[in-house]
Amino acid sequence: MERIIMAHGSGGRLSHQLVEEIFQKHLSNDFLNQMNDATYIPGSEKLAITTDSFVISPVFFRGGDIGKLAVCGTVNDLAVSGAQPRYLSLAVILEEGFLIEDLERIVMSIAETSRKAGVPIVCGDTKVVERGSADKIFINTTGIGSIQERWVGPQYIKPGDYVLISGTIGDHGISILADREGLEFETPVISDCAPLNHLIDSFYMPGVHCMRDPTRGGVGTTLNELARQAHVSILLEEEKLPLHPGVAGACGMLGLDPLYLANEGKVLVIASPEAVEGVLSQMRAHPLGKEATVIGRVAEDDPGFVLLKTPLGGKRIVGMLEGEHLPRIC
Amino acid sequence: MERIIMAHGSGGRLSHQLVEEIFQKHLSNDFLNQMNDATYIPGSEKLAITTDSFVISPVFFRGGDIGKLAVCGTVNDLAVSGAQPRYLSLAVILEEGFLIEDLERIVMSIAETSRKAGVPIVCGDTKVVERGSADKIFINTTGIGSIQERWVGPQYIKPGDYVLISGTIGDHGISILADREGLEFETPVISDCAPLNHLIDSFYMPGVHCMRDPTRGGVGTTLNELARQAHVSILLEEEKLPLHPGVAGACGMLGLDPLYLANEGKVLVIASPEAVEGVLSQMRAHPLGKEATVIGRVAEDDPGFVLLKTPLGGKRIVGMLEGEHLPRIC
Amino acid sequence: MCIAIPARVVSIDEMLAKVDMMGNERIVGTHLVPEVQVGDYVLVHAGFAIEIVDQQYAKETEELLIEEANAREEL
Amino acid sequence: MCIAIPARVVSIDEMLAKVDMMGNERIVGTHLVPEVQVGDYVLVHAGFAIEIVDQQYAKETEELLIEEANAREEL
Amino acid sequence: MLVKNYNSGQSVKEAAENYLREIRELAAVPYTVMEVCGTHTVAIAKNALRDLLPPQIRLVSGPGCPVCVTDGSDIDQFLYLAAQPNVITATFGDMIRVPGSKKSLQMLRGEGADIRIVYSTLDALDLARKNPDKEVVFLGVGFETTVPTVSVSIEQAQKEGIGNYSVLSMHKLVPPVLRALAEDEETEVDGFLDPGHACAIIGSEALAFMAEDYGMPGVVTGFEALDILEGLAMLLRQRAQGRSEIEIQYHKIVKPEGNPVAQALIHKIFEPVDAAFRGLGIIPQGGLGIRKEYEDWDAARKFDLPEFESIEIPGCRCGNVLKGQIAPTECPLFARKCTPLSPVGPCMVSSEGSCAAYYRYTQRSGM
Amino acid sequence: MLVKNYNSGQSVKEAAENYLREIRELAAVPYTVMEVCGTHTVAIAKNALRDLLPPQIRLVSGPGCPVCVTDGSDIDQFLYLAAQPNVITATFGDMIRVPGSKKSLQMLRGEGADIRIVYSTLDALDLARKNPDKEVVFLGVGFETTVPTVSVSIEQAQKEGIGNYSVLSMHKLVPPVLRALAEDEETEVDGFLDPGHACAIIGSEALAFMAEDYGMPGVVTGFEALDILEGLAMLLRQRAQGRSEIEIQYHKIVKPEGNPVAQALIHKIFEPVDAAFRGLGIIPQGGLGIRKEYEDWDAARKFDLPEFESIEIPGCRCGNVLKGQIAPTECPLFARKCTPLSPVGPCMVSSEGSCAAYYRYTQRSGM
Ligand code: SF4
Ligand code: SF4
Ligand SMILES: [Mg+2]
Ligand SMILES: [Mg+2]
Ligand SMILES: [Mg+2]
Ligand SMILES: [Mg+2]
Ligand SMILES: [Mg+2]
Ligand SMILES: [Mg+2]
Ligand SMILES: [Mg+2]
Ligand SMILES: [Mg+2]
Ligand SMILES: [Mg+2]
Ligand SMILES: [Mg+2]
Repeated sequence: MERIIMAHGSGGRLSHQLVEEIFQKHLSNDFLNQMNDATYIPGSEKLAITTDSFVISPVFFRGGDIGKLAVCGTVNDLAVSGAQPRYLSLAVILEEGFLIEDLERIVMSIAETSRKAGVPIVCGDTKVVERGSADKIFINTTGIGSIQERWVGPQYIKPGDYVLISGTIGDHGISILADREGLEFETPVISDCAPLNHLIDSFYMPGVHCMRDPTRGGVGTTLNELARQAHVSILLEEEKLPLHPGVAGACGMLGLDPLYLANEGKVLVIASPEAVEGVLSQMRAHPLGKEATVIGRVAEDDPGFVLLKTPLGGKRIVGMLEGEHLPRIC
Repeated sequence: MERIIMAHGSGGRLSHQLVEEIFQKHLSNDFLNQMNDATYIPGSEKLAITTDSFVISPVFFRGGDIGKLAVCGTVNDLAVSGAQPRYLSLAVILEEGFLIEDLERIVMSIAETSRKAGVPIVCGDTKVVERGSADKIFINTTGIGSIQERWVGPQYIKPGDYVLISGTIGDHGISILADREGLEFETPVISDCAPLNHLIDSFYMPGVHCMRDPTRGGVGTTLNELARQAHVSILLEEEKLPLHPGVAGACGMLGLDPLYLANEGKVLVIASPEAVEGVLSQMRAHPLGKEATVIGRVAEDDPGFVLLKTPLGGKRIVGMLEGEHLPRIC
Repeated sequence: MCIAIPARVVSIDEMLAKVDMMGNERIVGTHLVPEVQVGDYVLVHAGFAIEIVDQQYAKETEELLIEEANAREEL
Repeated sequence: MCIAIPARVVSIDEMLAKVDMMGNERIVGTHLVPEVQVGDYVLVHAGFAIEIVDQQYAKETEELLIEEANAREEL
Repeated sequence: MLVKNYNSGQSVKEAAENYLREIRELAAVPYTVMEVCGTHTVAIAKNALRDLLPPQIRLVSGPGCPVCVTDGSDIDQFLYLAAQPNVITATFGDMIRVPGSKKSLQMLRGEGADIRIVYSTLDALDLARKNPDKEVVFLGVGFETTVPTVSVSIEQAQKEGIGNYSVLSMHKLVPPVLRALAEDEETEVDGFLDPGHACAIIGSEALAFMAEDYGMPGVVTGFEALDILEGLAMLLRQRAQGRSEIEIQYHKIVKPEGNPVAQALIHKIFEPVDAAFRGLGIIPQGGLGIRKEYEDWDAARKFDLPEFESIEIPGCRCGNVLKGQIAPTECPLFARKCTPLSPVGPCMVSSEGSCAAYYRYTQRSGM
Repeated sequence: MLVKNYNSGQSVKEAAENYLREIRELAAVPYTVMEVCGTHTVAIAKNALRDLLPPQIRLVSGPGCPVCVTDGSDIDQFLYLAAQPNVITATFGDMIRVPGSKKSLQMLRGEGADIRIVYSTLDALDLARKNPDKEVVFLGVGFETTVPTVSVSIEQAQKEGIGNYSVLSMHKLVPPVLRALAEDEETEVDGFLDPGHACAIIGSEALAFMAEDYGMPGVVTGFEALDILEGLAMLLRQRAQGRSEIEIQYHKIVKPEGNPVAQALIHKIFEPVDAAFRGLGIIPQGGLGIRKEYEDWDAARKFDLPEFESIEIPGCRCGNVLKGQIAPTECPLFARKCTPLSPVGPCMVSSEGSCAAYYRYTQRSGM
């Protein structure tokens, strides 16, 4: 069959066939193959858990697809929490009429990304809804990670710490916009979507006080969250923000601010002055962190605020994203 | 604001407000309140994990709502696996225009059910999609359970074992159909939606070889899965299947078979001849198991098949649900 | 499949009747049995009452069903 | 907001031009600058080229941007 | 399921035992019974009656499943219609999986066609009211039981002036089919379990010709296990007593004269036409077309529908199954290439199809 | 962001330093500058220029954000129109959050209204082509920069005979607003940073009357930090040299005569009308209406729109802000009841609104 039909979601034979011929086929492992209501996994002393649904449109984009994104998003949330990502669950909601060929492409991408990250999918679920009741495909991944010793979190952030980012900002956001209907433009920008756990492993050391992946809401919103949670201010230097020229051009064209564009393969790191050099050189030694750079510092005054020093020396606030990040026109 | 608007899903301030004013407000606990990318949870030696998305229409139905269902579904999958449900993740996809009042009702129902089951929500996610890109609200819950010693699973099923069910079958399926658009009928049947972990605790003992919650696909499909996985046959007695008269009437009216109707508060148990009496009396002592009864036995011949003995003594196959369970007419 | 259990007519409004099948209620067309009255049992097919069930049979059938249901309840 | 970076016209097809902004390409209307030619830099507003940028300024601006971009790349 | 509940209880079992005893006594000589109606086929399988009957009683299925006898050319035609962009197709649920030469309704729905499952023709009419800028086509498939309900919808559409509703009539008639079977030399049937609900409409007298013209006895039978056993006993009694009549077992519903209101409704809107039956070929006056007076609601006239060829499905023996000449299990594709999940022939797709009933309820090793 | 990138690099910093030195030298006596254009407001805030300028330079915002000056009655009117069942509203993204007396477009969209964000009037026209059974209404908000692009869409609609497209014109004109400011006794401004892009269309000569009639100097300025610093320096130089002229800083784009093609397009479709400005009241000939010849594409004529009252928003001092009389922070609601997330006045909702720019870029303890 070419397309998803409602019967694929009935819980009956066709559902089974779909699971076996698409999901099992590509994701097979001893956990998933238990095929029980719940999957037994060996535990560890401390665990981290995270969940995210992925509703991205378009489903396939320059640099990835919703499946890759669903694995990276959750792996990265675990990794930035200082956890070793260990297990992922995978729950898919399919719209009637979705091409099974596309589904398989996505599942293969999930399989490949899960392999690359070294994090297996250990249980899953598939639902089908009528045409018009969903937008093609939604994916939820929930991740479990194990933690040895914990030293990252907003509470560890200290004034004087440095703020680092592992590379250019806004690439994912622009690549998605370019593929979106109604906003017709071509861009050379490719989504940065990638699993960051190995990169993070490479530089994770005492002195790394906090990490975040600046996804939806972008660097601006993520740093605002941290500034509030840690009761500090963060001062960015505009000149130091790494920006792909294509992102700069697209932002100019559409009136967008890269500080609020989503990233899916970048990690923000807050590190102590003692650790910053080591972290930076480790990051740059990794293929996903070549353009890593310090973009700012943590300070005490104006707690809860993110500030930005302009190239001419003025300072302004970088607020949270308010509502939709609409391309402005006029 | 009365309704979900796209800005609630932007990752910016309105998203934060929604999480705080609706989700945090009702679900607050030390885990969830960590508000990090991933939630740290204390681990145990053996873990079970399960995931399910809930896409039910209508969202509110006789006996429950999508929120209650989302908690019960996952708690039950863990409990029937012999695990103590410990933690739940909660990921919500909202359609633009969904009433915030309804969202809050659902979240409150999640909170109440989670309290009743004694299983906290430890992390969450919210996404908003454009009107027409989802059907009101979809919920994913992923559950983690801990296991002491494990003795349930299809591999433990033995010929001679008894098949028990904790109560009437098909109640959830009929109550949903009655509330569904296009199929206008009134029914006295109420969904059985309930968390089963405490019931299961009450009868869980060695000799309980396997448990399943016969949800989508119903008792018929669930037993087929078990018969295949355990390479046994299962012989049901039609007369012993507990049936609410309203379910019987509705099935007659719509040409449906209760063996394929979903249950959301019933557990199928396969127990050894030695254990069956004890299990049954424990079940019946619990409010959720009052109508528990033996419905069949496990046999060796015809492995992989589920058979049913009719009241007149004939035997027929109970197959898997093939495709959609469509109300037949003619 | 043609339904073989009797439905009792609960109320009639022009050509539409509300019928009851063991507590389940539904609206069916009475176009094919214009003579139907409240209290009659009808055979329902595809949303229409297609015939009025012989009184005696209908009662017996429903009593039997209710009896059986009660028996189950008491289990 | 009115956009202040110059876009280079890559091709023209009747009243529509493809313009390039640092590798990003887009179609804009040329109705307000009918005299525009391939290679010109234009100021784009709300999907239209509203004015042709003075040649000398435009070049300098883009060179500056590219230079800066290169500088970043080399970081 | 209900069928069974109704039949449970000690007294029912005793009654069944009595009928079975009588059947065993009267069936010293083998007896082949054809159940004409798909609902009978399913009831027999669900109640596992073959397990209980003596081997001399051979139960064969007839052409009474309306989905199964719908010709491939008709299926391709309604699939063509359903794929038109401005059309909403309203249909009973059973049609959704029926395979045409390339697709099925459920696959078309996956591709974006607007196909709605309805539970009554009045629901279909309602769709037309609610979607005035669309054409709502109801797929008219069924025997006399269903036809009057379709008549009502057309009558109502005319009354209300609903112009965007129409019916694609593929309706069939029971008496001509039975006549065709009676005249088919290959049919070897001793008696018929006649369809209870079709006869509720047309009356048992409408089948009198079977006994009178062809000497073929029949019993109009209900759908409980007990009804069927009684029906069988009544047929065997006729043989024992040397009678050949059309009797009524299903008294609580069926009258000799049927339902005259429903009959009038059929004849008001429809008229007999020659019709292609899958496996049986063209049966003269075997189907119903919409009368010229109601052509505005006749999808066949309203839309420019290409004629499709009635392609034989390679290997499918539906024709033989429908004439009771072979059991489904004798078809080489049965349970191999042809299963309910990917049915080759329509007898496997309809829940009332003989092949599906066999597969669902009896197909296992050693059965 | 880009604005900044372009300005970075050592040479830019040196140039900026030079302008700043000149400004400091020339600003011994205080000088109040009004930036008329919302884009200037944002550029000043984003580049934190207030941090760099000497305290004698007072920068005040003018009425140049088209969203901010749209009157409450107009907003309620387009919200009324957007809620009509058969209407698709096409709008630039900034309008989506603007609060009317009860709702906003984004809230209407939540209730099911069909509201589309477009990036060009040609996209709006395309919506009309693709939805022939709907009425597509483009919300015409903006100054002379935007108007010609709206003209093109109406011209095109006429050419192609697209009857289901129309524009609700709430367009405003720069010169009459500046005249109104000049004539307002409460306005205390020494010079204007004139809007670079509006002047690309109308030409700097269109503002000559400001210097000639009112003795108010202006510099048509670009949007980079450097442009703005140069514009300020040029204004101060005029004072130092005792001149009062309309000069052009933004040479790369703006010509004294503007863009005659665009001007012709404006006048072909539109004609000046009296217009209500939020906070400023009715400005004679301050807005643009669609000419009678194009009434088929004029939403105001095509739809039966009730008149709404222009209710004062209690406490909102937008009017004073728009006239440069108070800074946003002087409004008692600022950052308390009025924030970008739940804006009370339109100056807080538009990303170019003075209040929003203040809030976003400068509102923090100690700033
Ligand atoms: S088993 Fe399939 S192919 Fe064979 S006769 Fe039946 S429907 Fe046709
Ligand atoms: S802060 Fe808000 S209420 Fe005050 S003037 Fe600005 S927009 Fe109006
Ligand atoms: Mg997460
Ligand atoms: Mg995430
Ligand atoms: Mg599942
Ligand atoms: Mg879709
Ligand atoms: Mg994150
Ligand atoms: Mg599960
Ligand atoms: Mg489940
Ligand atoms: Mg999330
Ligand atoms: Mg919806
Ligand atoms: Mg389960």
